[in-house]
Amino acid sequence: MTWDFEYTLEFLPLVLRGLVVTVQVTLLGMAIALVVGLFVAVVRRLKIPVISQIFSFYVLFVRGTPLLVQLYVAYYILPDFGIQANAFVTGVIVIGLNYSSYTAEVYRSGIEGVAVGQWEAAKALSLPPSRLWGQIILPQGIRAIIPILGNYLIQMFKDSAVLSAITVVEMMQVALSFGNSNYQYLEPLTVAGLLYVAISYPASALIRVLERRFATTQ
Amino acid sequence: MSKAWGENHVLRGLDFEVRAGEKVSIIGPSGSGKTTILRILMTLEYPDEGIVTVGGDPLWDVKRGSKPRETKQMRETRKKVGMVFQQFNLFPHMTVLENVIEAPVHVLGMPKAEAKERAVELLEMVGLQAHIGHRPPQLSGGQQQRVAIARALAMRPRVMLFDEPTSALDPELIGEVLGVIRELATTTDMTMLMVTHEMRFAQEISDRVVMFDKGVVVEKGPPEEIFTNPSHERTRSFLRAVLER
Amino acid sequence: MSKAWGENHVLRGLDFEVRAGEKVSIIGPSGSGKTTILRILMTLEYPDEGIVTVGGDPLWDVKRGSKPRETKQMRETRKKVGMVFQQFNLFPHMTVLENVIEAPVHVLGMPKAEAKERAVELLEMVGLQAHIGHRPPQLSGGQQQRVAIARALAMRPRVMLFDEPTSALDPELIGEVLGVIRELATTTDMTMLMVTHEMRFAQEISDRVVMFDKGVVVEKGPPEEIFTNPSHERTRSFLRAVLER
Amino acid sequence: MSTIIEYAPFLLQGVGITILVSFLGCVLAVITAFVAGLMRLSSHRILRWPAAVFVEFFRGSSMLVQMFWLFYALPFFGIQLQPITAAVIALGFNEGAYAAEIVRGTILSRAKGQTEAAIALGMRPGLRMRRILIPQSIPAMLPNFGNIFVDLLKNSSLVSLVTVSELTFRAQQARTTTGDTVEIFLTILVVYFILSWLLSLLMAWLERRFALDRRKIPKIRPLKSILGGGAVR
Amino acid sequence: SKVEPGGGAAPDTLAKAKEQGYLRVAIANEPPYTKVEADGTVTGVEPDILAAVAKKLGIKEIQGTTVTYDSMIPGLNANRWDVIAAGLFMKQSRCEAVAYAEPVIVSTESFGVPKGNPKKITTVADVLANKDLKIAVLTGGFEEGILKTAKVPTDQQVVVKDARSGIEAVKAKRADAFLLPTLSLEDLLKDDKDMEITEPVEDAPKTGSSAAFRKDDTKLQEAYNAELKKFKETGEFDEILKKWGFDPTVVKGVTAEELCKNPG
Ligand SMILES: Nc1ncnc2c1ncn2[C@@H]1O[C@H](COP(=O)(O)OP(=O)(O)OP(=O)(O)O)[C@@H](O)[C@H]1O
Ligand SMILES: Nc1ncnc2c1ncn2[C@@H]1O[C@H](COP(=O)(O)OP(=O)(O)OP(=O)(O)O)[C@@H](O)[C@H]1O
Ligand SMILES: [Mg+2]
Ligand SMILES: [Mg+2]
Repeated sequence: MTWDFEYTLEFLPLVLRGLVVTVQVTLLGMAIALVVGLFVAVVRRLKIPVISQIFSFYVLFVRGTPLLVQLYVAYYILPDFGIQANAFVTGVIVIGLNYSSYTAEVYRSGIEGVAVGQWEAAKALSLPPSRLWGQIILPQGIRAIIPILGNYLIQMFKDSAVLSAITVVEMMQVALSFGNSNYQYLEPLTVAGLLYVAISYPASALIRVLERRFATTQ
Repeated sequence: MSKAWGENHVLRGLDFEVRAGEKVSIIGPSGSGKTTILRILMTLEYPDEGIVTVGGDPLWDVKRGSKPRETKQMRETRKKVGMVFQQFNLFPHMTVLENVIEAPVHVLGMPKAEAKERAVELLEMVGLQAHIGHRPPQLSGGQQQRVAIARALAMRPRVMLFDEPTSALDPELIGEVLGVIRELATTTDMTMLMVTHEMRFAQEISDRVVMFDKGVVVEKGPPEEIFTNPSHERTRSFLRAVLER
Repeated sequence: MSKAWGENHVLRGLDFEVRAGEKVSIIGPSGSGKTTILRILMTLEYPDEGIVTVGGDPLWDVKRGSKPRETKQMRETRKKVGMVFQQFNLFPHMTVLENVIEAPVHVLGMPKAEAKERAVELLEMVGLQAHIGHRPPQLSGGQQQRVAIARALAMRPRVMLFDEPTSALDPELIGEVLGVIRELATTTDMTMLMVTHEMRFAQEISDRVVMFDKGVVVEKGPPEEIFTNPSHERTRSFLRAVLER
Repeated sequence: MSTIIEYAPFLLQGVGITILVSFLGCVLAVITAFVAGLMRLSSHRILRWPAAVFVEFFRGSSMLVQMFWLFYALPFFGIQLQPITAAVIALGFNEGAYAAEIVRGTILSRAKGQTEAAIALGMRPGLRMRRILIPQSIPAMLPNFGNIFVDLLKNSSLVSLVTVSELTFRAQQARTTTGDTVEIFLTILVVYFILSWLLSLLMAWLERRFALDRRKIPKIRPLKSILGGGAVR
Repeated sequence: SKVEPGGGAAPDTLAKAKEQGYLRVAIANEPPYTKVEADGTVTGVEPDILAAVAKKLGIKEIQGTTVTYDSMIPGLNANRWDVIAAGLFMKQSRCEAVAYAEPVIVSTESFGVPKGNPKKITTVADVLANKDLKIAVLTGGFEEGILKTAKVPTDQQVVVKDARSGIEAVKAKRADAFLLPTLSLEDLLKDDKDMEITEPVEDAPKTGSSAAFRKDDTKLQEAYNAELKKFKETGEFDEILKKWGFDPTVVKGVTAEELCKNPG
């Protein structure tokens, strides 16, 4: 095997620009996941007869189907129903909604992880719902799940490569398209792979530190 | 009043009354339903049927087979009841002072300054003036339980419920908490219901002791009688197991 | 012998001896290092310096500043020591019988049939013949602790260590475990070291009681002396706190 | 609907290949998980380090990159894997790397009290691992493995991008030929959902079957495995 | 090619294919060039010719793998398949990367546009003239090269993964037109009332394609060319072309060398 360094230098700037898009996708997607997930978690928790069940099914269904297929569906089918969005927007929304089904569960575990005693103490003191959620449950519940959400952020960073399948020009897609116009995948794919590790490994190490810090201060 | 968990009939046709200002200890073996009574009084659990009143106001009025819902009436009545839990259940992310003023300010609508003043008084009473700005995880178990007592008192409840307030504590720390409860019992006219395994203590502070087993009252009476001359075999064997070791 | 966790000097120049067959109770406030002594004897922890021998054979011989390694000698000596933990630590994936025969078969190399026979005897002794085929999670805490005792006995240790064997149990279940330990204490010539907060029980079965505080022995002597007429103020205050409530 | 009926045999074969690839991937993931997980628990650096690098590498990069790399780049190192083999390896190693952390974490979480009890009974490290820690960790690992398996099943759709002719791949082909995008994609979406549902039923059954304390597991938890997912990742 | 998979001496693919009885071929499932039937069999104009010529070379059958155009050459070089027969049009860079056989089809390019061609797109020059126009092309396809050579800005290009997606891109108004070989569009739009196909684009180069082999598979390429030459003489060749809607006469006399001069 020979490694073509000249070739590598040629595509490196492009791949790095793709990395910027990957990061954008991740941050925007995560923002959607965090907001929608919280909404879903709270609605499910409120146990509103039909609506909560629909949300539960939403979580179940999104989790039971592949991201790739969800992307295809959104990208190829939604326009038939008059929903227009380019690949980037479609990709960000789909990956955000996909992850919202996970974050909803994380929020739920955070809420449920708050000791029963805290709910009971609040009730014994007759605290109103706004104080119960705003001061007692959410501050404790969300604190505990920050590291988990961090892990999902990293996971999404890696999963965003799948968006290349609907031609979102993120890092993977850049590597592939550079590879195909030069008929050589080895170098761009290897570099892209290493860049993913180079970012996600330190990031998860950081999260492990956070996790330990959170664990000890609790 | 009755309560069952599935097939497990925890409380069976219970019927008893506590007079205003009375101090009552509830004793009995594990699983006999002691905690369940207190939790129903605190509305953390609902009875399957029966009526519960506090100071004349209805707290529960449940027909067999119906699942009761929280009413406004119930919420009002509940404010007269305070509870101290076995596991303290302080809010760990708030300071001691914030724990104590949280409910007076946000439930009773007391001005913050007034609530603070009262909280400091209460914390002095339980001997914790030095820890006002600390957070619960920095305190020992005994100190945490004393904060919990102060927090419950801050609502000026007419009835206080204690569920094994010392059983999560190290032996040496138990004394300080019992000291505070003893003080309360002798100096206030609050009604007190206490589940405890501290027999000597129960004997000392109670006006009445209720012995409980399998969801029914086995025996009740003044502490001297129950402890020195129990009339039921079940009480005798229970006391033997707990005391003579 | 000394042991420190960082700046926290848990054991400080400890020096004491237990004679073969002696029953010794260790008492003292929380955090005083009682558990640490037992864990060093069981080789679950290593001392920072000092020598520990069991039945004349060296278990630990550690110079200050060196980190000791497990030696063959130590492993042999360790087989003479058995331990019963506060949290039982039974193997949940094995039946009661399998728990008890596991070590004799796989460590001592005892034939399975023989190990079984002995296990059944031991389980009868602790009153669990009916539960031989059950798994630990199906048993009550008191039953689990009795299995743990049988499991430790199956290795025929010369020394048995008990670390608060009843403190994780419900009050009514404590009696059955203490009963088994009392039986062992009175009918065997095993050396026994027990950390406990059950003062009356310690008084009853011990040949000697050691009062411990902040990593040093405050006082030791026959139980009558320690409990009725302690010579140190620390012992007196500790006993007052624990007993008089 | 007519398209689906016409293409049903073609798509069903794809389902077969999806199941095959996922099954082989799961087997490889379990083997990988135990080998790498136990290596990471070893006290020898020579075992610990390679396992750590393996796990961090496969967890650190995208599965899609790994697949493309195995398929299009590995041949330049003289290794020519069949498409299915490359797919199974990417799925198995990637998910196995996650599962290795489950194996390690579960064993570690058991370790304290159980290890001490075993030491107190004179058991040596190997015996402790073999007789005590591994057997009792398996039931605790099952729910997490369930999540890994469902994940793996879903990720098997990615192998369509490296020419393995599984369900998603065939759906794409049928769609290209017929243009009936809506029918075809909605159909396979439902098929995947049913597959993960069946898989989670199977895992729930296994969990109950091997529970240490059967009373603690509710009788029916059909979709728990799909739901319980992720937190470990 | 820059590197060789396996690094060793060039393998004799012809001998190997004869021995194992099949040749591995990359296709795109884009009728009429290539097509996968509902039962999974591979057909289309290029695979049909490839299969016929391969038979003459003593290779019993061809085994198709459907891939996107962009992965065809990397996969060929990675030894994932032995030949590409997918309507992968010849152009300079490709001819440097792979060894083409003599052309079997010659094609024109057209735009697929909404009915009535509302944006009046007929030439590449039209696209350059209006910066708001968006043109769909296949990723790694010949047409992507056409736009690139004509210096059409990337934000005017909508890169899609397969031909069906290109049509859908236009319908979804993600693109205003889809640049594709005329015949491909005809096949895709044969039952479509919402779209139409423009006349062949005048300022697009004439293109053609044929089987492409690895650069070092010269032996196979030469043998194939020899058989192909003979095969072109037979009526069978014309029949296959006509069956798929191609005009056999336009291929006559066109050489790979000539088509390989196409820029891009
Ligand atoms: N939420 C619940 N669901 C099901 N069973 C319950 C629940 N809470 C309590 N029980 C059961 O009800 C019975 C009585 O419980 P309770 O806590 O009132 O007993 P207790 O007298 O307080 O015992 P202890 O001394 O151990 O605290 C027990 O058998 C217990 O297992
Ligand atoms: N692994 C450890 N790391 C750090 N500090 C420890 C560790 N184990 C024990 N300690 C500290 O050593 C001191 C003595 O602990 P030890 O468990 O021996 O006390 P104890 O007398 O058994 O107390 P208790 O009655 O609460 O069981 C305590 O301050 C404890 O916090
Ligand atoms: Mg209770
Ligand atoms: Mg201890």
